[in-house]
Amino acid sequence: MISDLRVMSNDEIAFNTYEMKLYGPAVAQYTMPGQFLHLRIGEGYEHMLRRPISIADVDLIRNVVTIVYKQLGEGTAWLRSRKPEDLINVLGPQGNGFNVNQYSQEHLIVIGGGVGVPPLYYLTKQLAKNNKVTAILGFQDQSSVFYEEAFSKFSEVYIATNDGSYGEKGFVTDILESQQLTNHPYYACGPTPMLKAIQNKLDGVSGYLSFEERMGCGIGACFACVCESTNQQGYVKICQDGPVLKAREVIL
Amino acid sequence: MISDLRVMSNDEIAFNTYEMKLYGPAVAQYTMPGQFLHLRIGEGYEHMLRRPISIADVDLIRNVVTIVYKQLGEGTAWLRSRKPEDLINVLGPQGNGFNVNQYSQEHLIVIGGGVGVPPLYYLTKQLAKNNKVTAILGFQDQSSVFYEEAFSKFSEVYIATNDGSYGEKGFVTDILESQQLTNHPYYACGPTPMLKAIQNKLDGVSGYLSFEERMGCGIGACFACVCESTNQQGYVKICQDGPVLKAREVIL
Amino acid sequence: MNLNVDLNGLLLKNPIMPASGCFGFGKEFSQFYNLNELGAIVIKAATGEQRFGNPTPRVAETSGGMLNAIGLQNPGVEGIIEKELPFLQGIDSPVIANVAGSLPEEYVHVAKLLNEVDRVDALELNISCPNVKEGGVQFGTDPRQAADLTSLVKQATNKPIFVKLSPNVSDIGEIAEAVEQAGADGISMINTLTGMRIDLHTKQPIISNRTGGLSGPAIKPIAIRMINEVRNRVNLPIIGMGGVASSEDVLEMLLAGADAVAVGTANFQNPMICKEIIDELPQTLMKYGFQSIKEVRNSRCLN
Amino acid sequence: MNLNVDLNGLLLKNPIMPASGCFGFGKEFSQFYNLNELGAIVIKAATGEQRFGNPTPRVAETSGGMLNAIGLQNPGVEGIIEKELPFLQGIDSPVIANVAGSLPEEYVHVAKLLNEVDRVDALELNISCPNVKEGGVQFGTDPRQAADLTSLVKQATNKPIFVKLSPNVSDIGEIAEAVEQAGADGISMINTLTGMRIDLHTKQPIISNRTGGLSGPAIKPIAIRMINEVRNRVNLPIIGMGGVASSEDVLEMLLAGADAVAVGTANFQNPMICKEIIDELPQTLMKYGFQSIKEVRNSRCLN
Ligand SMILES: Cc1cc2nc3c(=O)[nH]c(=O)nc-3n(C[C@H](O)[C@H](O)[C@H](O)COP(=O)(O)OP(=O)(O)OC[C@H]3O[C@@H](n4cnc5c(N)ncnc54)[C@H](O)[C@@H]3O)c2cc1C
Ligand SMILES: Cc1cc2nc3c(=O)[nH]c(=O)nc-3n(C[C@H](O)[C@H](O)[C@H](O)COP(=O)(O)OP(=O)(O)OC[C@H]3O[C@@H](n4cnc5c(N)ncnc54)[C@H](O)[C@@H]3O)c2cc1C
Ligand SMILES: Cc1cc2nc3c(=O)[nH]c(=O)nc-3n(C[C@H](O)[C@H](O)[C@H](O)COP(=O)(O)O)c2cc1C
Ligand SMILES: Cc1cc2nc3c(=O)[nH]c(=O)nc-3n(C[C@H](O)[C@H](O)[C@H](O)COP(=O)(O)O)c2cc1C
Ligand code: FES
Ligand code: FES
Repeated sequence: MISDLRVMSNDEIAFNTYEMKLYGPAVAQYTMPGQFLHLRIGEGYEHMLRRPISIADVDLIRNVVTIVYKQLGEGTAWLRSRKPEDLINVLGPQGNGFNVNQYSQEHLIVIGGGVGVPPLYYLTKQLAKNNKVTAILGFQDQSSVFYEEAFSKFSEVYIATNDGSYGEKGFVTDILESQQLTNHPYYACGPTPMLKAIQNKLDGVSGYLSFEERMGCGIGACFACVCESTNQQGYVKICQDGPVLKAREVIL
Repeated sequence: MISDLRVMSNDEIAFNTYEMKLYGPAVAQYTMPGQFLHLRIGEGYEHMLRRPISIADVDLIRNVVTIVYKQLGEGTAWLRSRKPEDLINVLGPQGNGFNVNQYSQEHLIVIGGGVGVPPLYYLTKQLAKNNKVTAILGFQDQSSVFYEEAFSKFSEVYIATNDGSYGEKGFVTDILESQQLTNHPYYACGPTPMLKAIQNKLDGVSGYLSFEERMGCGIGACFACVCESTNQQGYVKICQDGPVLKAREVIL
Repeated sequence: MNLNVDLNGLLLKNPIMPASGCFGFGKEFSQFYNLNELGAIVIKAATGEQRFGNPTPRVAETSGGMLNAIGLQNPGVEGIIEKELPFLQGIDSPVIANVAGSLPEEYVHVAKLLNEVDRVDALELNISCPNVKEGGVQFGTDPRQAADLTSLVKQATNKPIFVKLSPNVSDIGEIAEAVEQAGADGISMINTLTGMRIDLHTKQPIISNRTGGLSGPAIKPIAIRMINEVRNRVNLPIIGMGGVASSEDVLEMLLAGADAVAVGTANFQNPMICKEIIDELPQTLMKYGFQSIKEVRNSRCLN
Repeated sequence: MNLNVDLNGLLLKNPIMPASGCFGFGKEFSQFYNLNELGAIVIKAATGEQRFGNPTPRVAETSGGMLNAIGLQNPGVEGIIEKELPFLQGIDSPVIANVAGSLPEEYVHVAKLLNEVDRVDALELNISCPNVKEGGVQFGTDPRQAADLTSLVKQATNKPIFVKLSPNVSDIGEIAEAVEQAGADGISMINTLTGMRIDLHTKQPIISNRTGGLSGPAIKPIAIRMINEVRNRVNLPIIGMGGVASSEDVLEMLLAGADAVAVGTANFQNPMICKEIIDELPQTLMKYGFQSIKEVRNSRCLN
């Protein structure tokens, strides 16, 4: 689905990290956490590729979607310069999100790193309806931390920072260890090295990972975002079969 | 000189024709009618070429410059979409303008066609201080007419439209003829066929023409805007030697 | 307005089609519009066996364009026939199958199998893929090899063959003449220009294949020039492509000498683009004084 | 940070210079900044006699770039020596004179006259201008002719010669190797890609020469690829160019294998660009972990 959503707000919530709220009738379809929006960048033809950004939260009553993004290159710089009332052309929701109905009355772990944290927020809100959730969120340093309070409304929260300037010093995997949380079904999103470390540490435990890959079309047509897989055809498309996949489905 | 000017207003004043007011300290330098501003278009690299637009009026007290442009292609479409408070990067004032001190107590004719009319307004205001000015302005049709009232404050005004929907039916040269204005020093700006017709009709009369040519640098460095000339080196650069040139200096 | 075009016997209801590799096998785009709207459907390259393509990253953005090095990932010609073509069964627009390979024998093998499939109306011989180590582009840079491959494949099939030319050559007209003489039914042009970007953080090429094919509006002036050059030297119908993103671009390409126009990269920016262009085309032609595609042909900008 | 570079004996205080034809003879840009800031100054092409160039329009905009067909308008080598070079007398940055011609004899003639001028520190042999009927690009598409011209000119001058390569070729590495063997002191690359645009109103090419040279950010990925290809085959210093518009672009080109970088089209969008890039370069290098130009060289992205 393609639609123009209207910017409501666009605020820095941590170092170089922005939270944008957008509204429009299309948001009514954004029900599955883990899906992403494929955002058109700029006007004219300078930016031919859209940018994938995860859904961080949805208010289905007011038709407002929240995204959280880190400013890295030209595309996210353009997002940052959007002002309230501006329109952004959105393709989505795309891809395969997190299955939230698989568990109930379970203790579930959500593990996020950096800009992998946002999609876990919408997920946690939904999981927490029927489960106990523990969130382990990793950031570079204190200035990068966001959404701790938001998560704490629905879950127990542990923060790790690389330099120890906030929360525990180290990686999310250190917290899994120190808090003895290595036996619960998990949901993880973050940079590939983090996903790898989690896959190793939680080998044998049932889990879902959300992957990143550079995308062309974002709809499954161009084969840009292919990852090697243990499935029958030997590969998955992150934009269509993913971004969320079973932990052992992808060969990292 | 390069400076960012701030948009004050940007209004449609005739069919597809917009008047934009910009302000900034740099405007203090915009004293010579006939010079142009070389405007940067868009952000990033989609538009590598600036667009030349004439100075239509200057308020030296409030540092406000007025330009009038017709929306034709992508560059002028971008101008049209500018809103108050936006900044536009301006290179200028560029080129050689109209000499306003050559005459006094004379009856002078200014002849403009379409978007050739704007620079003549700032010129007329200055010429009228010491001279009698008659303005002959040609437009496609009634909907394209602008600035008639503005000119009438400083000059006698005749309007010609191609289809006769307003003023006299025909070309500016028809008015020169019908009003017997073929013996006065003149200043003309408009499409090349109009300039040619004027050069023919007013052969032998002292006059200045303002020319248009596609430009690269706009500062005299790239040789994009060269016209054949009767001068010694055999050519002029419109951006540097022009846009205003003596009537017989250029071979049309 | 009647937008029909006749490409040497291949009839299209309008001159617009997606470019190979940018539209998969059609299924994903059918959620955005009815594929019957399209003049034709060009599907992703088929090779003899299944291919897994290059390591990722396979795409990178550039100013006004993108690089890609997918590396001809596809389920193989038999996989395409069994799993992908059935979806297009109900569509009445012609299907053009893009044929690739490492050796001439592979092209011939693929062409033979596709020749048996009713749902395939024409073949596009991809002698210009810059993203695979063997085959592909080398056939497209040498007139002799291009001609030999064309006649070999021509013998293997009854379907019309469009030979897809590489722009990474000194003289594209020479290649076009060679494949015309070798019996091609038409020409597709241009494929991507070989390009590269380096990631300043890692100091390595962004595309893991090092180089990739440059496409998008950035290359349109090169496409227009090459199409015009070939139009002036060859009589075959030309499917033009390279940076088309609007109905104005289509008109420009038709005036340069194309008979039909394919849209590639622009599908990624706007998945609706082919349908939007088709809808706008009559208005755009009229705006510039044309009452028909035929009138555009008569105004072609020839030498 | 020390930004010095040594191009085979030609010493620059920093690797940034304007590209030939985009900076005239320097005078106009001296109103924006002190030309002593520049690593070098490359002036507009000199031919044997004065040339008036092509009819206008000579430029057109394209997505992320532009077409130009100036047609080597210049006052002739003697005119340049008499009227243009004196202005650069007070500047301490080296001046590189761009040499063009229709026949080898014309190149030699121009080179001989420039050889006598102290203010000229090096020659750039333009064998790649796509906008003139004779000479120019044909020398740049055939390795043999490129080599022959290089050695002829080399014999006519003591100044270092940078041969400027055309990207409109199938194999640019082959040309680079040929001119290296013929005695070139360095390579400049890339010149413009031949392109075309058609005016939808007039149905004629926008550029009155029909085709023009495509430059600007649109071509940067092609320039990066070609520079990297040549870097992997040739040891000469390379002055890289093609679409550079920021200090990041400069770093990308250095990592691809260039030793210095020229900025062309971007001067039109922003006349201050060369100075801005020079000012930002140290910060940009540091941002990506480099303490010197030498460290960048050591991180070059070789095969
Ligand atoms: C499914 C998915 C969900 C994502 N969700 C978020 C999110 O919620 N918040 C957030 O900050 N980031 C998210 N990302 C990463 C985000 O897409 C990139 O940071 C962003 O595209 C960078 O664009 P840019 O123009 O600023 O950077 P540039 O480096 O200028 O981008 C150039 C090109 O590379 C691509 N690219 C660069 N980095 C990445 C990356 N890490 N992943 C995929 N493509 C990349 C861009 O899309 C673009 O095509 C997500 C990525 C994916 C695949
Ligand atoms: C000295 C001078 C003063 C001018 N003053 C005015 C003015 O006051 N008001 C006004 O409406 N127009 C004026 N013009 C014309 C104006 O520059 C063009 O209409 C404008 O550049 C079109 O840009 P575009 O992007 O909308 O059109 P496009 O056709 O998309 O432009 C593409 C390219 O062609 C160039 N171009 C197109 N038409 C012209 C033209 N007629 N002259 C020069 N370059 C052109 C553009 O600058 C651009 O580089 C002036 C031109 C010159 C040379
Ligand atoms: C992601 C991608 C994949 C492509 N795959 C193929 C392919 O399989 N076969 C082929 O002949 N061309 C392929 N191409 C080239 C396009 O068909 C087209 O020739 C080129 O992209 C220029 O058109 P554009 O600028 O509209 O994209 C591919 C292009 C892209 C961007
Ligand atoms: C208007 C213009 C004029 C040019 N004139 C010359 C020239 O006289 N000699 C030459 O070798 N290259 C000439 N070039 C090519 C540039 O020097 C440069 O190689 C090319 O534009 C690519 O760099 P860019 O993308 O930074 O512009 C010219 C380019 C432009 C845009
Ligand atoms: S991005 Fe095109 S298939 Fe995934
Ligand atoms: S526009 Fe460059 S010299 Fe006039």
